[in-house]
Amino acid sequence: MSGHDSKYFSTTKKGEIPELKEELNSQYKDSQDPNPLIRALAVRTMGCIRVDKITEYLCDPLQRCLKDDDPYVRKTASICVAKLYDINAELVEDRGFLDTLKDLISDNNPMVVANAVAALAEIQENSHMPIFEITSHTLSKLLTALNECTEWGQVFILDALSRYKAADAREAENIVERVTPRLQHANCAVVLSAVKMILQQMELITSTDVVRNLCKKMSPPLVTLLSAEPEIQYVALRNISLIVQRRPTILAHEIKVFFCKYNDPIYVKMEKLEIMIKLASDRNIDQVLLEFKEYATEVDVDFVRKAVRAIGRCAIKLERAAERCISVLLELIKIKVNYVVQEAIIVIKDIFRRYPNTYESIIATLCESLDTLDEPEAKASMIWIIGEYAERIDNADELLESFLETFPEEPALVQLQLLTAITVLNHATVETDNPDLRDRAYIYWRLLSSDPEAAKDVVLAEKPVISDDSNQLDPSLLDELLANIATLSSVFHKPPDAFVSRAKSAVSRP
Amino acid sequence: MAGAVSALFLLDIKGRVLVWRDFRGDVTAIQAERFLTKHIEKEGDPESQNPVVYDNGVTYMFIQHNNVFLMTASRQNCNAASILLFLHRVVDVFKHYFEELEEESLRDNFVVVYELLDEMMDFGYPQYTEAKILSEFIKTDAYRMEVTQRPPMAVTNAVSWRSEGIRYKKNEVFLDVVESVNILVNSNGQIIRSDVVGALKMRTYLSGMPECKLGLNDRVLLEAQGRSTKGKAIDLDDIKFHQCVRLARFENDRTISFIPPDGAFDLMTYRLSTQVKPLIWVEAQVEKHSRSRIEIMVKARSQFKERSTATNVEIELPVPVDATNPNVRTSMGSATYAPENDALLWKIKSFPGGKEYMLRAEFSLPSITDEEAAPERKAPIRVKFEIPYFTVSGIQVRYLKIIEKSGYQALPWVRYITMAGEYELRLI
Amino acid sequence: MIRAIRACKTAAEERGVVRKECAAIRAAISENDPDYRHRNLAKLMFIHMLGYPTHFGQMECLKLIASAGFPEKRIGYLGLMLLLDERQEVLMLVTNSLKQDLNHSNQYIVGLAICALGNICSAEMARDLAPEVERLFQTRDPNIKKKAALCSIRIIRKVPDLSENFMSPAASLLKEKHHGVLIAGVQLCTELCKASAEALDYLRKNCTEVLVRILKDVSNSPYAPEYDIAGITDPFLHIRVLRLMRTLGQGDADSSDFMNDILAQVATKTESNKNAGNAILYECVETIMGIEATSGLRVLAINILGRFLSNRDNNIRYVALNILMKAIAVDAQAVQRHRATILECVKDSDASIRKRALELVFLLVNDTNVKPITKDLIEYLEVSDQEFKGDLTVKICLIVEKFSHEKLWYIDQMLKVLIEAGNFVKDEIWHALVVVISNAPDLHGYTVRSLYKALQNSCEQESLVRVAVWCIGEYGELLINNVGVLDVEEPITVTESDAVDVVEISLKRHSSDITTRAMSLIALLKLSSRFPPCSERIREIIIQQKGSLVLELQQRSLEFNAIIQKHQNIKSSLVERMPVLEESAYHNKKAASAPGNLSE
Amino acid sequence: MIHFVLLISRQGKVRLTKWYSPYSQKERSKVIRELSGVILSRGPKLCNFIEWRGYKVVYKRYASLYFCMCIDADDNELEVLEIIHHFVEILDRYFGSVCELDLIFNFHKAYYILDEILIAGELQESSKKTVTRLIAAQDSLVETAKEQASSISNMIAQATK
Repeated sequence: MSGHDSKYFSTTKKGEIPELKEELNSQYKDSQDPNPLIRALAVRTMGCIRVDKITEYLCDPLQRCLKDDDPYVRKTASICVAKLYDINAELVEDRGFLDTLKDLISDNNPMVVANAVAALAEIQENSHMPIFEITSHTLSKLLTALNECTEWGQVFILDALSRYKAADAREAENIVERVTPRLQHANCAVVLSAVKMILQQMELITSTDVVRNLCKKMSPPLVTLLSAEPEIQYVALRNISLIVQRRPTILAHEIKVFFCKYNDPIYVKMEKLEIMIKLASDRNIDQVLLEFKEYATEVDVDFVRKAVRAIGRCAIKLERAAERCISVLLELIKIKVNYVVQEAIIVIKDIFRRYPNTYESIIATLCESLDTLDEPEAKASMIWIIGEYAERIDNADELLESFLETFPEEPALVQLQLLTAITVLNHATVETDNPDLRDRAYIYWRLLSSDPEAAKDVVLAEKPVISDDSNQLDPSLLDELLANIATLSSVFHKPPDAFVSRAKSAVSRP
Repeated sequence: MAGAVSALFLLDIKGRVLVWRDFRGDVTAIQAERFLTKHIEKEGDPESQNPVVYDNGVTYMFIQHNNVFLMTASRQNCNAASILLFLHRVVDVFKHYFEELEEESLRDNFVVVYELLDEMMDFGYPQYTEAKILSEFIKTDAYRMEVTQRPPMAVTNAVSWRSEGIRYKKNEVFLDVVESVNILVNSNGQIIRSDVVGALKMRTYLSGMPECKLGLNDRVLLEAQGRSTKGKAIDLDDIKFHQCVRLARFENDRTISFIPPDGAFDLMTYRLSTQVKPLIWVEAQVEKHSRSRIEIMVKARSQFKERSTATNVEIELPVPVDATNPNVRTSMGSATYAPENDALLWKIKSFPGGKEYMLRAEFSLPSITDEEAAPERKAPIRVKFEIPYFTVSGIQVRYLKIIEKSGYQALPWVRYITMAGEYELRLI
Repeated sequence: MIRAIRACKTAAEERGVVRKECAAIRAAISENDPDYRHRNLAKLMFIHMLGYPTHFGQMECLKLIASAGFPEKRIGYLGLMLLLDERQEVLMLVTNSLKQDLNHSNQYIVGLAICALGNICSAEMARDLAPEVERLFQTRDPNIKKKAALCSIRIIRKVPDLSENFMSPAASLLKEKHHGVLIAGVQLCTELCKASAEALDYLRKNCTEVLVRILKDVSNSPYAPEYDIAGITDPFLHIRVLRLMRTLGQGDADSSDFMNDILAQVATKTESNKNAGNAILYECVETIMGIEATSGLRVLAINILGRFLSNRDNNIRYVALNILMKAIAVDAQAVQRHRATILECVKDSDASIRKRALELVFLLVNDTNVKPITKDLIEYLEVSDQEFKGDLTVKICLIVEKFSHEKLWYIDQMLKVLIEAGNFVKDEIWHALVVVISNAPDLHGYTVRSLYKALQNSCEQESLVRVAVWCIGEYGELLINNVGVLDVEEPITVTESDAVDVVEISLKRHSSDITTRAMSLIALLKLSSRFPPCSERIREIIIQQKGSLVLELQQRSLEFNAIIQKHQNIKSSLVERMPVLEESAYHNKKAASAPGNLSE
Repeated sequence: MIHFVLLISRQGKVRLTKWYSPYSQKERSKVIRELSGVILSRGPKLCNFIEWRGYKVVYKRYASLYFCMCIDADDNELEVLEIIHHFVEILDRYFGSVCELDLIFNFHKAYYILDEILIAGELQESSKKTVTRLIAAQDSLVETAKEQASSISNMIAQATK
C-alpha cells in the first residue's frame, strides 16, 4: 500500500529534487491504481509537494483524475487544482484546468460540486481576471446542489453565492426563498452563511412585508446560535453586533437572551454587553439597567468597566432613560471603587455632551472624587467638565490650577484638555516638544492675542450634541463587513485587506 | 470571501505542538507554538481567552479539550464559524476513535491521527467529519491489514451519513424527547429570562436504507392539514434539524422526512421562548456574622403538578472559598460540602410536586484573611433535576413511520423527560 | 495528596483537588489536632507552591514554632518562610518566639530562627532583634556565626542605620579560618560598604591587608578536596573576596596599590578551561577595571576580555559583552578594536547576547563610526525578529539622535526607521525628529517631499504618518512648488489637492488613532490657509467630524470650522509657520528631565 | 544578591520556589509564568542567562529540571552557575542520585538543604561536606524526637493497660 505510506510526505526542503522525482514517479503510478482510494491519495499528496519545478509532472495525472469515474477522486482532484494554482497559476491557466474545474460545477455528485466551488472561489480571489463569475444559470445549479451536499460543502456554496448580485427584487426573493430552509440546519456555520446570503439579497427587496417576514424568520436561528459552544457563540455575537446595526428589528425583542450567565467565558460576556447596549430601548431599559448594575459589581475589572460605560452609553442613546442611568452611575460612584469612579466620569462627560445644561447638579458629587483620578482619560474628562461648566463651579479656577501644577508630567491627552479648558478661562502658555500640543497652544495664543472676540467665538462655538453612539461603524465599512458575515473579517470588524497576508515564501524555486 | 486555513495544530496544555498538518506552507510550527505559549502565558487561564486572535499576519483560532488545544492558523479571510465548528467535530471524531481525546491518546495513535486529519481536511478546507463512516475505511492499528477497495459510497453520496448494507435482526428505533429548562433569576427574585430547549434524540437500529417520517403535534402542520388543534398543538420557535432531514421538504409542507444515520444522533432540536414558571424555586438568605461565621437558610419549592415527581434534584449553594466546619440540617435529602466547587451540595432523590423543603447551614471562617485575595466572584445558586414522563412544551410524537423496500416492520419506542438546563438564581 | 495532584490533566481538575484538600486541612486546623499539624502544614506548603491561597494555615506555623520540640520547630519555620513574607502583619506575632529561639541552648534551633530571620524579616523585626543577632557573633560555633553574619546583611538592608553596630564584628570575622564564616564575613563587609560611607572607610583601613592575605592563601592553597571545584580551591571565596576588594579599592589609590600583585597573580594563574576558573577571571577583570589599577594590570584585563569575546561558549561571550561596557570607560580604544565582532553579536541567534551587544554598540558609537554602524543596524532592522524590533528601533533612534547635528543624514536615517518600524518608535523620538526638522529650514522641502513619497507605500506605520501629516501641514507649499530641491532628489509633481488627499486619508483611515486624526485636522487647517483654492473642500472635510464622539476631534472640528468660515481675516496669521523650538534649549531641557538615557 | 530561586520542570510545573525579596502571590505567579515561558522555549545551545526586568536570570537544565536564580544586573553570572551546580551536587549526595520525584515527594528536604546554602539571598557555605553534615545532624535530631515520642506513647499505653 504505497499510497498510505506516502501520505506523510508533504512539505519538503530544498535540495531533495532527485528523491522527489522518485517519489513522484511512484505517485504517478498510484494515480492509475485500480483502487480509487489510492488514486485520490496520490493526487492529494502530489498537490502537497510544493516545489515549482516539478509541478509539470502533476498535470497529466491531475487532468486524468479530474475526469475520473469515481467521485471521491474527482472531489480530491478539484481541490488539487487550487493547490496547483497556488504554486504556479500560469500553468493552471495554460493547461485549461480552469475550464475542467468549471465543468465540475455541473457534476452529478454534490461533494465534487462543493469542492469545485471552493477551489474556484479561492482562485478567483487571487486572480485579476474574471474566472468564476456566477451567472443565474450557475446560481440555480448551485442552489440545487445545496440540498444534497455535506454541511461543509453547503458552507462553500453559500459563501460563494453570497457574491451574487441579483438582477432585481424578484430574483432576490426567489433566491432567498431557496436559501431560508438552511436556517433550520443544525450546523451553525451553515446557518450563518445562509443569514449572510439572505441579508445580501434583502438589500434589493423592496416589499416591506417580505423584509419584515424575513427578519422574523432570521431571529430564532440567530438566538439559537447562543446555545452553541462558547467559541462559536463568540463568532455569532460579533456577527450579531453587525447585523443589528443594519437590521435593528431582527432581535429587538430578544434582548434577554444576551444577559450574561455566570459561566459564560469573559470574551462572550464582553460581546453580550455590547449587543445589550445596541438593543436597549425605552421599553426594556429598566431591566437592562438592573443587569448592568449587577455586572458593575462583578470582579473582572475589564467587564466591570465595560458595564459602567454601557450604562452611560444607554443614557446617551435613550433620552427618556438618561436620568435613570445617571442615578445608577451615581450609586456606583458612591461605592468608591477607584476604576468604577474613573470609568463613570469618562462616560458622564459624554452624557453632558449629549444633554448640555441638564444634569450639572451632579458636578458637585463628581468633584468629590477629584483626588482619586489617576487615568489620563478620566482626568481629561474631569477637566473638560470643569472647563465647560466653569461659571457654575465656584472654585473652577482653583481646581484647574491644581491640575496645572503637574502639567509637564501629564500625558498629552490631559494636557490637551487642560489647554482647551484653560483657554476658556483665559490662560495660556506652554513649553513642550509635542508638535501637536505646540501647534494647538500657538493657535490659541495667536487667536487670543490677535482678536479676543474671535477667540471667544471660536472656542465657545455651540457644540452640536453628540448622538447615540451604539451604531458607530461607518456605513460603507458596515456594508463590507456584512458581506463577510461568518468570516474572520466579521469577527474582527475589519475589512479583509487589513489582516489578510499572502506569505508565499514557502514555495521553493530551486 | 474564499478562504481556508494554512495549517491545523494539536498542541499540549503548555502550547507545544503534538501533531500538525501543514496545508499551505505559509505558517511554521515554531511560529504557531510561539504564539500560543505566549498567549497562554499572558493571560494565565486559557479557558477565558478570546478564541480568534490575530498575530503578525496570521489569524489563530483555537478550542481546548481536556489537555489538548486544537488550533488552526490562517492567512486568509476564512469562515470562522465553519472552522471553529469543524474543530469541535474533530474532537468528536477523535473521541469516537479513542474513547477520549487527550494528549496521551494522540501520542498513542499518531498514524491514525494523521490519516484522519487528511481525510477531514484538504488544503485547509473541511471535508468530511462523519466518525462512523470514517471508521469504515480508516482503521486503528489492529485492523490496518485489511485493504479497503474504495471509500464508502457515503463519503461522496448525497446521503453522506449512512452506509448501505446495514443489517439488523430486530429493527428498532428509540426516540427520547428531552426538554431542558433554562432559567435566570436576578438577585431581586425576578425571572429575567427563561426558555426551553428540546431535543429529539434517536437511536436507530434499522436495516437497509429506511425512509422515516415523523409526525409531531406541530400547530403549523395541523392547521395546514385542516385538523382541529385545540389544546393539543404546540408552537416551536426555532427548529434545527440533523443534516439527514430534507429541509426543503419541511419548508414546503412541514413534513419531517429523512433517512437516519445508524446509531445515536440528535434528529432535531427546538426552542420555546415562552415564559415558563420555574419548576423548582429556590430562595436563600445569607447572613454574615462579622468575619467568623456565615449562616445560610434555603427554601426549595416544587411548582409542578403533584402527580409528577422530580428525581435526582441537586441544589448547589455557593459558599466562601475558605469556609470551614459545615453544620447543616435539612428537612429532606442530604447536603455535603463540596470545596472543589466552593459550594454546598443539597441532594434530594425524589421531590414530588407541590412540596417545600428547607435547609439551614452554618460555616465558620478563618480569623486570618487573605490579604491580597481578589474579591470573590458572586456565584449563583444552581439547580439540577429530572422529571420523567413530562414535557413543559406538551410536545407529542404522533407517529414515526418507517418504510424500507424490504418491507420489514420496525418498532418505535418513545420516552419523554424534562430536566434542568442552565438553571441559575443569582444571590443578593 | 501529591500523587492526586500530579494525576490531574487540566488546571480545572487540579483546582478541584486542591480545594478539597484545603477544606480538609481547614477542618483539621479547627479540630486543633497537634499530631497532624506538621503533616497538614507540609501539604499547605506544597499547595502554596502551586500558587493557591493558604492564608488560613499561617497561624499553624506560629503554633508549631512555639512548640518545644525540634521537629515541630523545623517544619514551623519552613512554613513561616514559605507561606508568609515581610509584608504580612501576622509576621509580627512571631517576634517573641524568634527572640526566645535565638537564645536557645540548642544550636540547631538557634540556626532555624536565625535563618528565618535572615530570609524574611521586616524592618521592624530587624530593629527589634538586631541586638540578639549581634550577640551571636560571639558564639564559638562557626555554623551560627556564618548564619548571624548573613542575617545581619538582611538587617542592614532593611535598616541601614544599624550598620555601625556591625562594623567591628564584621571585620573580626575575616580573621577566621572556617570558609563558611569567611565567605559570610566578606559578604557582610561588602554590604556594609554599600550601606555606609563610614563603614567603607573603616573597612578600607582595617581589612585591605587581611583580604589580600585571604586571597593569597586560597589561590596558593594546595589541593583541598572539601573546597575543590575543577582544580581550584573554593572559587566562591575567591570571587567574594575579589568583589569586596573592588569595593574597597574603588577611588582609593593606596588600597588599590596593595591589591595589584595578587590581582595580577589571579589574572595570570587562574585556569580558564572550566566555568569556575572563568568565573574568577571575570570577577577579577571587573575588579581590575573598578579599582585604581596599574596600566599593566589593565592591559592584562583587556586581553582576558579579548579572549572571552572570541570564545565559542555563549556564556563567556555574554559576560565579555557585559564587562566590555564597563571597559569602555577605562580604555575605549581597546574596546573599539572588537567592534566588528560586537556588531556580529547584535545579529546572534541568542536573544540575550543580541540585547547585550546592542547596548554595547550604543556605547561604542562615535563620530567616525556612526554611519557604517547605523547603516548596518538599519539593514538588520528589516530582517530582525518581531520581538527584537522594538529594542533595536529604540537604540537606532537614540544613536541617530546623538549625531543629529548632521541634519540631512539624521533625517534620512529617521525616515528609514519610520518606514521600516514606525510602530515601534516612541513619542519622544518622533517629537524630537520634528524639532530637528523645523530647525533645518533648507531641508524643509526635501523632508516634506520624502515623507510624502514614503506615505504612498507604508501608511501602516503610525509615527511615520504623524510626522508626515505634520510636515505636510506645515510645509505644504514646499511640497507643491518643489522648493529647495537637493541634488539627490528625484523631482515629483504633487498638486494641492493631492496633498489634501493624503491628509484626508490619514484622518479617515480605519486604523488611524486619535492623535493621528487630531493632527490631521490641524494639518488641514494649515493647508486651508496655504492652499486657498482648497479651503472650502477642507472645511467640508473638517466639519464632518463635528459630531465625533471623541471630544478632542469634535472640539477641533468645530473650532477650525469657525475659523475657516467666519474668521478668514485672521486665519493665515493663526497658522503661519510655527515658531521653532530652539534646539539647544530643547536639548538642555531634555537632559535635565531624563537622567541617563541608558536606563530603559 | 539572589532575589529568588526557582525549579521548573520541562512540563512547566513548579518544583521549588524560594523568594528572598518580597513579591506578592500574584506577582509570584506572574514571574513564574513569564520566566518558564521564556526559559522553556530557549534552544539548547544558547547562553544560560536572560535579561529580565532589569535583573538577570541564570538558569541551568539538569535532565528534566531547570534550576533558575534571579540576580542583580552586576552580579557574577558565571559564579551563579557554580552555585546552582553546588546546590545540585548537594541534593545529589543527600538523595543518592537525585531525580525529579525526590524533589516532589520530599520537597521540604530540598528546602532544608537550600536553607543551609543560602540566607538572605547570599551564599552561606562553600563546603558540600559541611552542608551534608549539618542536614544529617538535624535529621537525626528529628528521628530521636520521633523515637522518644513513640516510646513515651508506648509507656503510656503500657501504664494504662
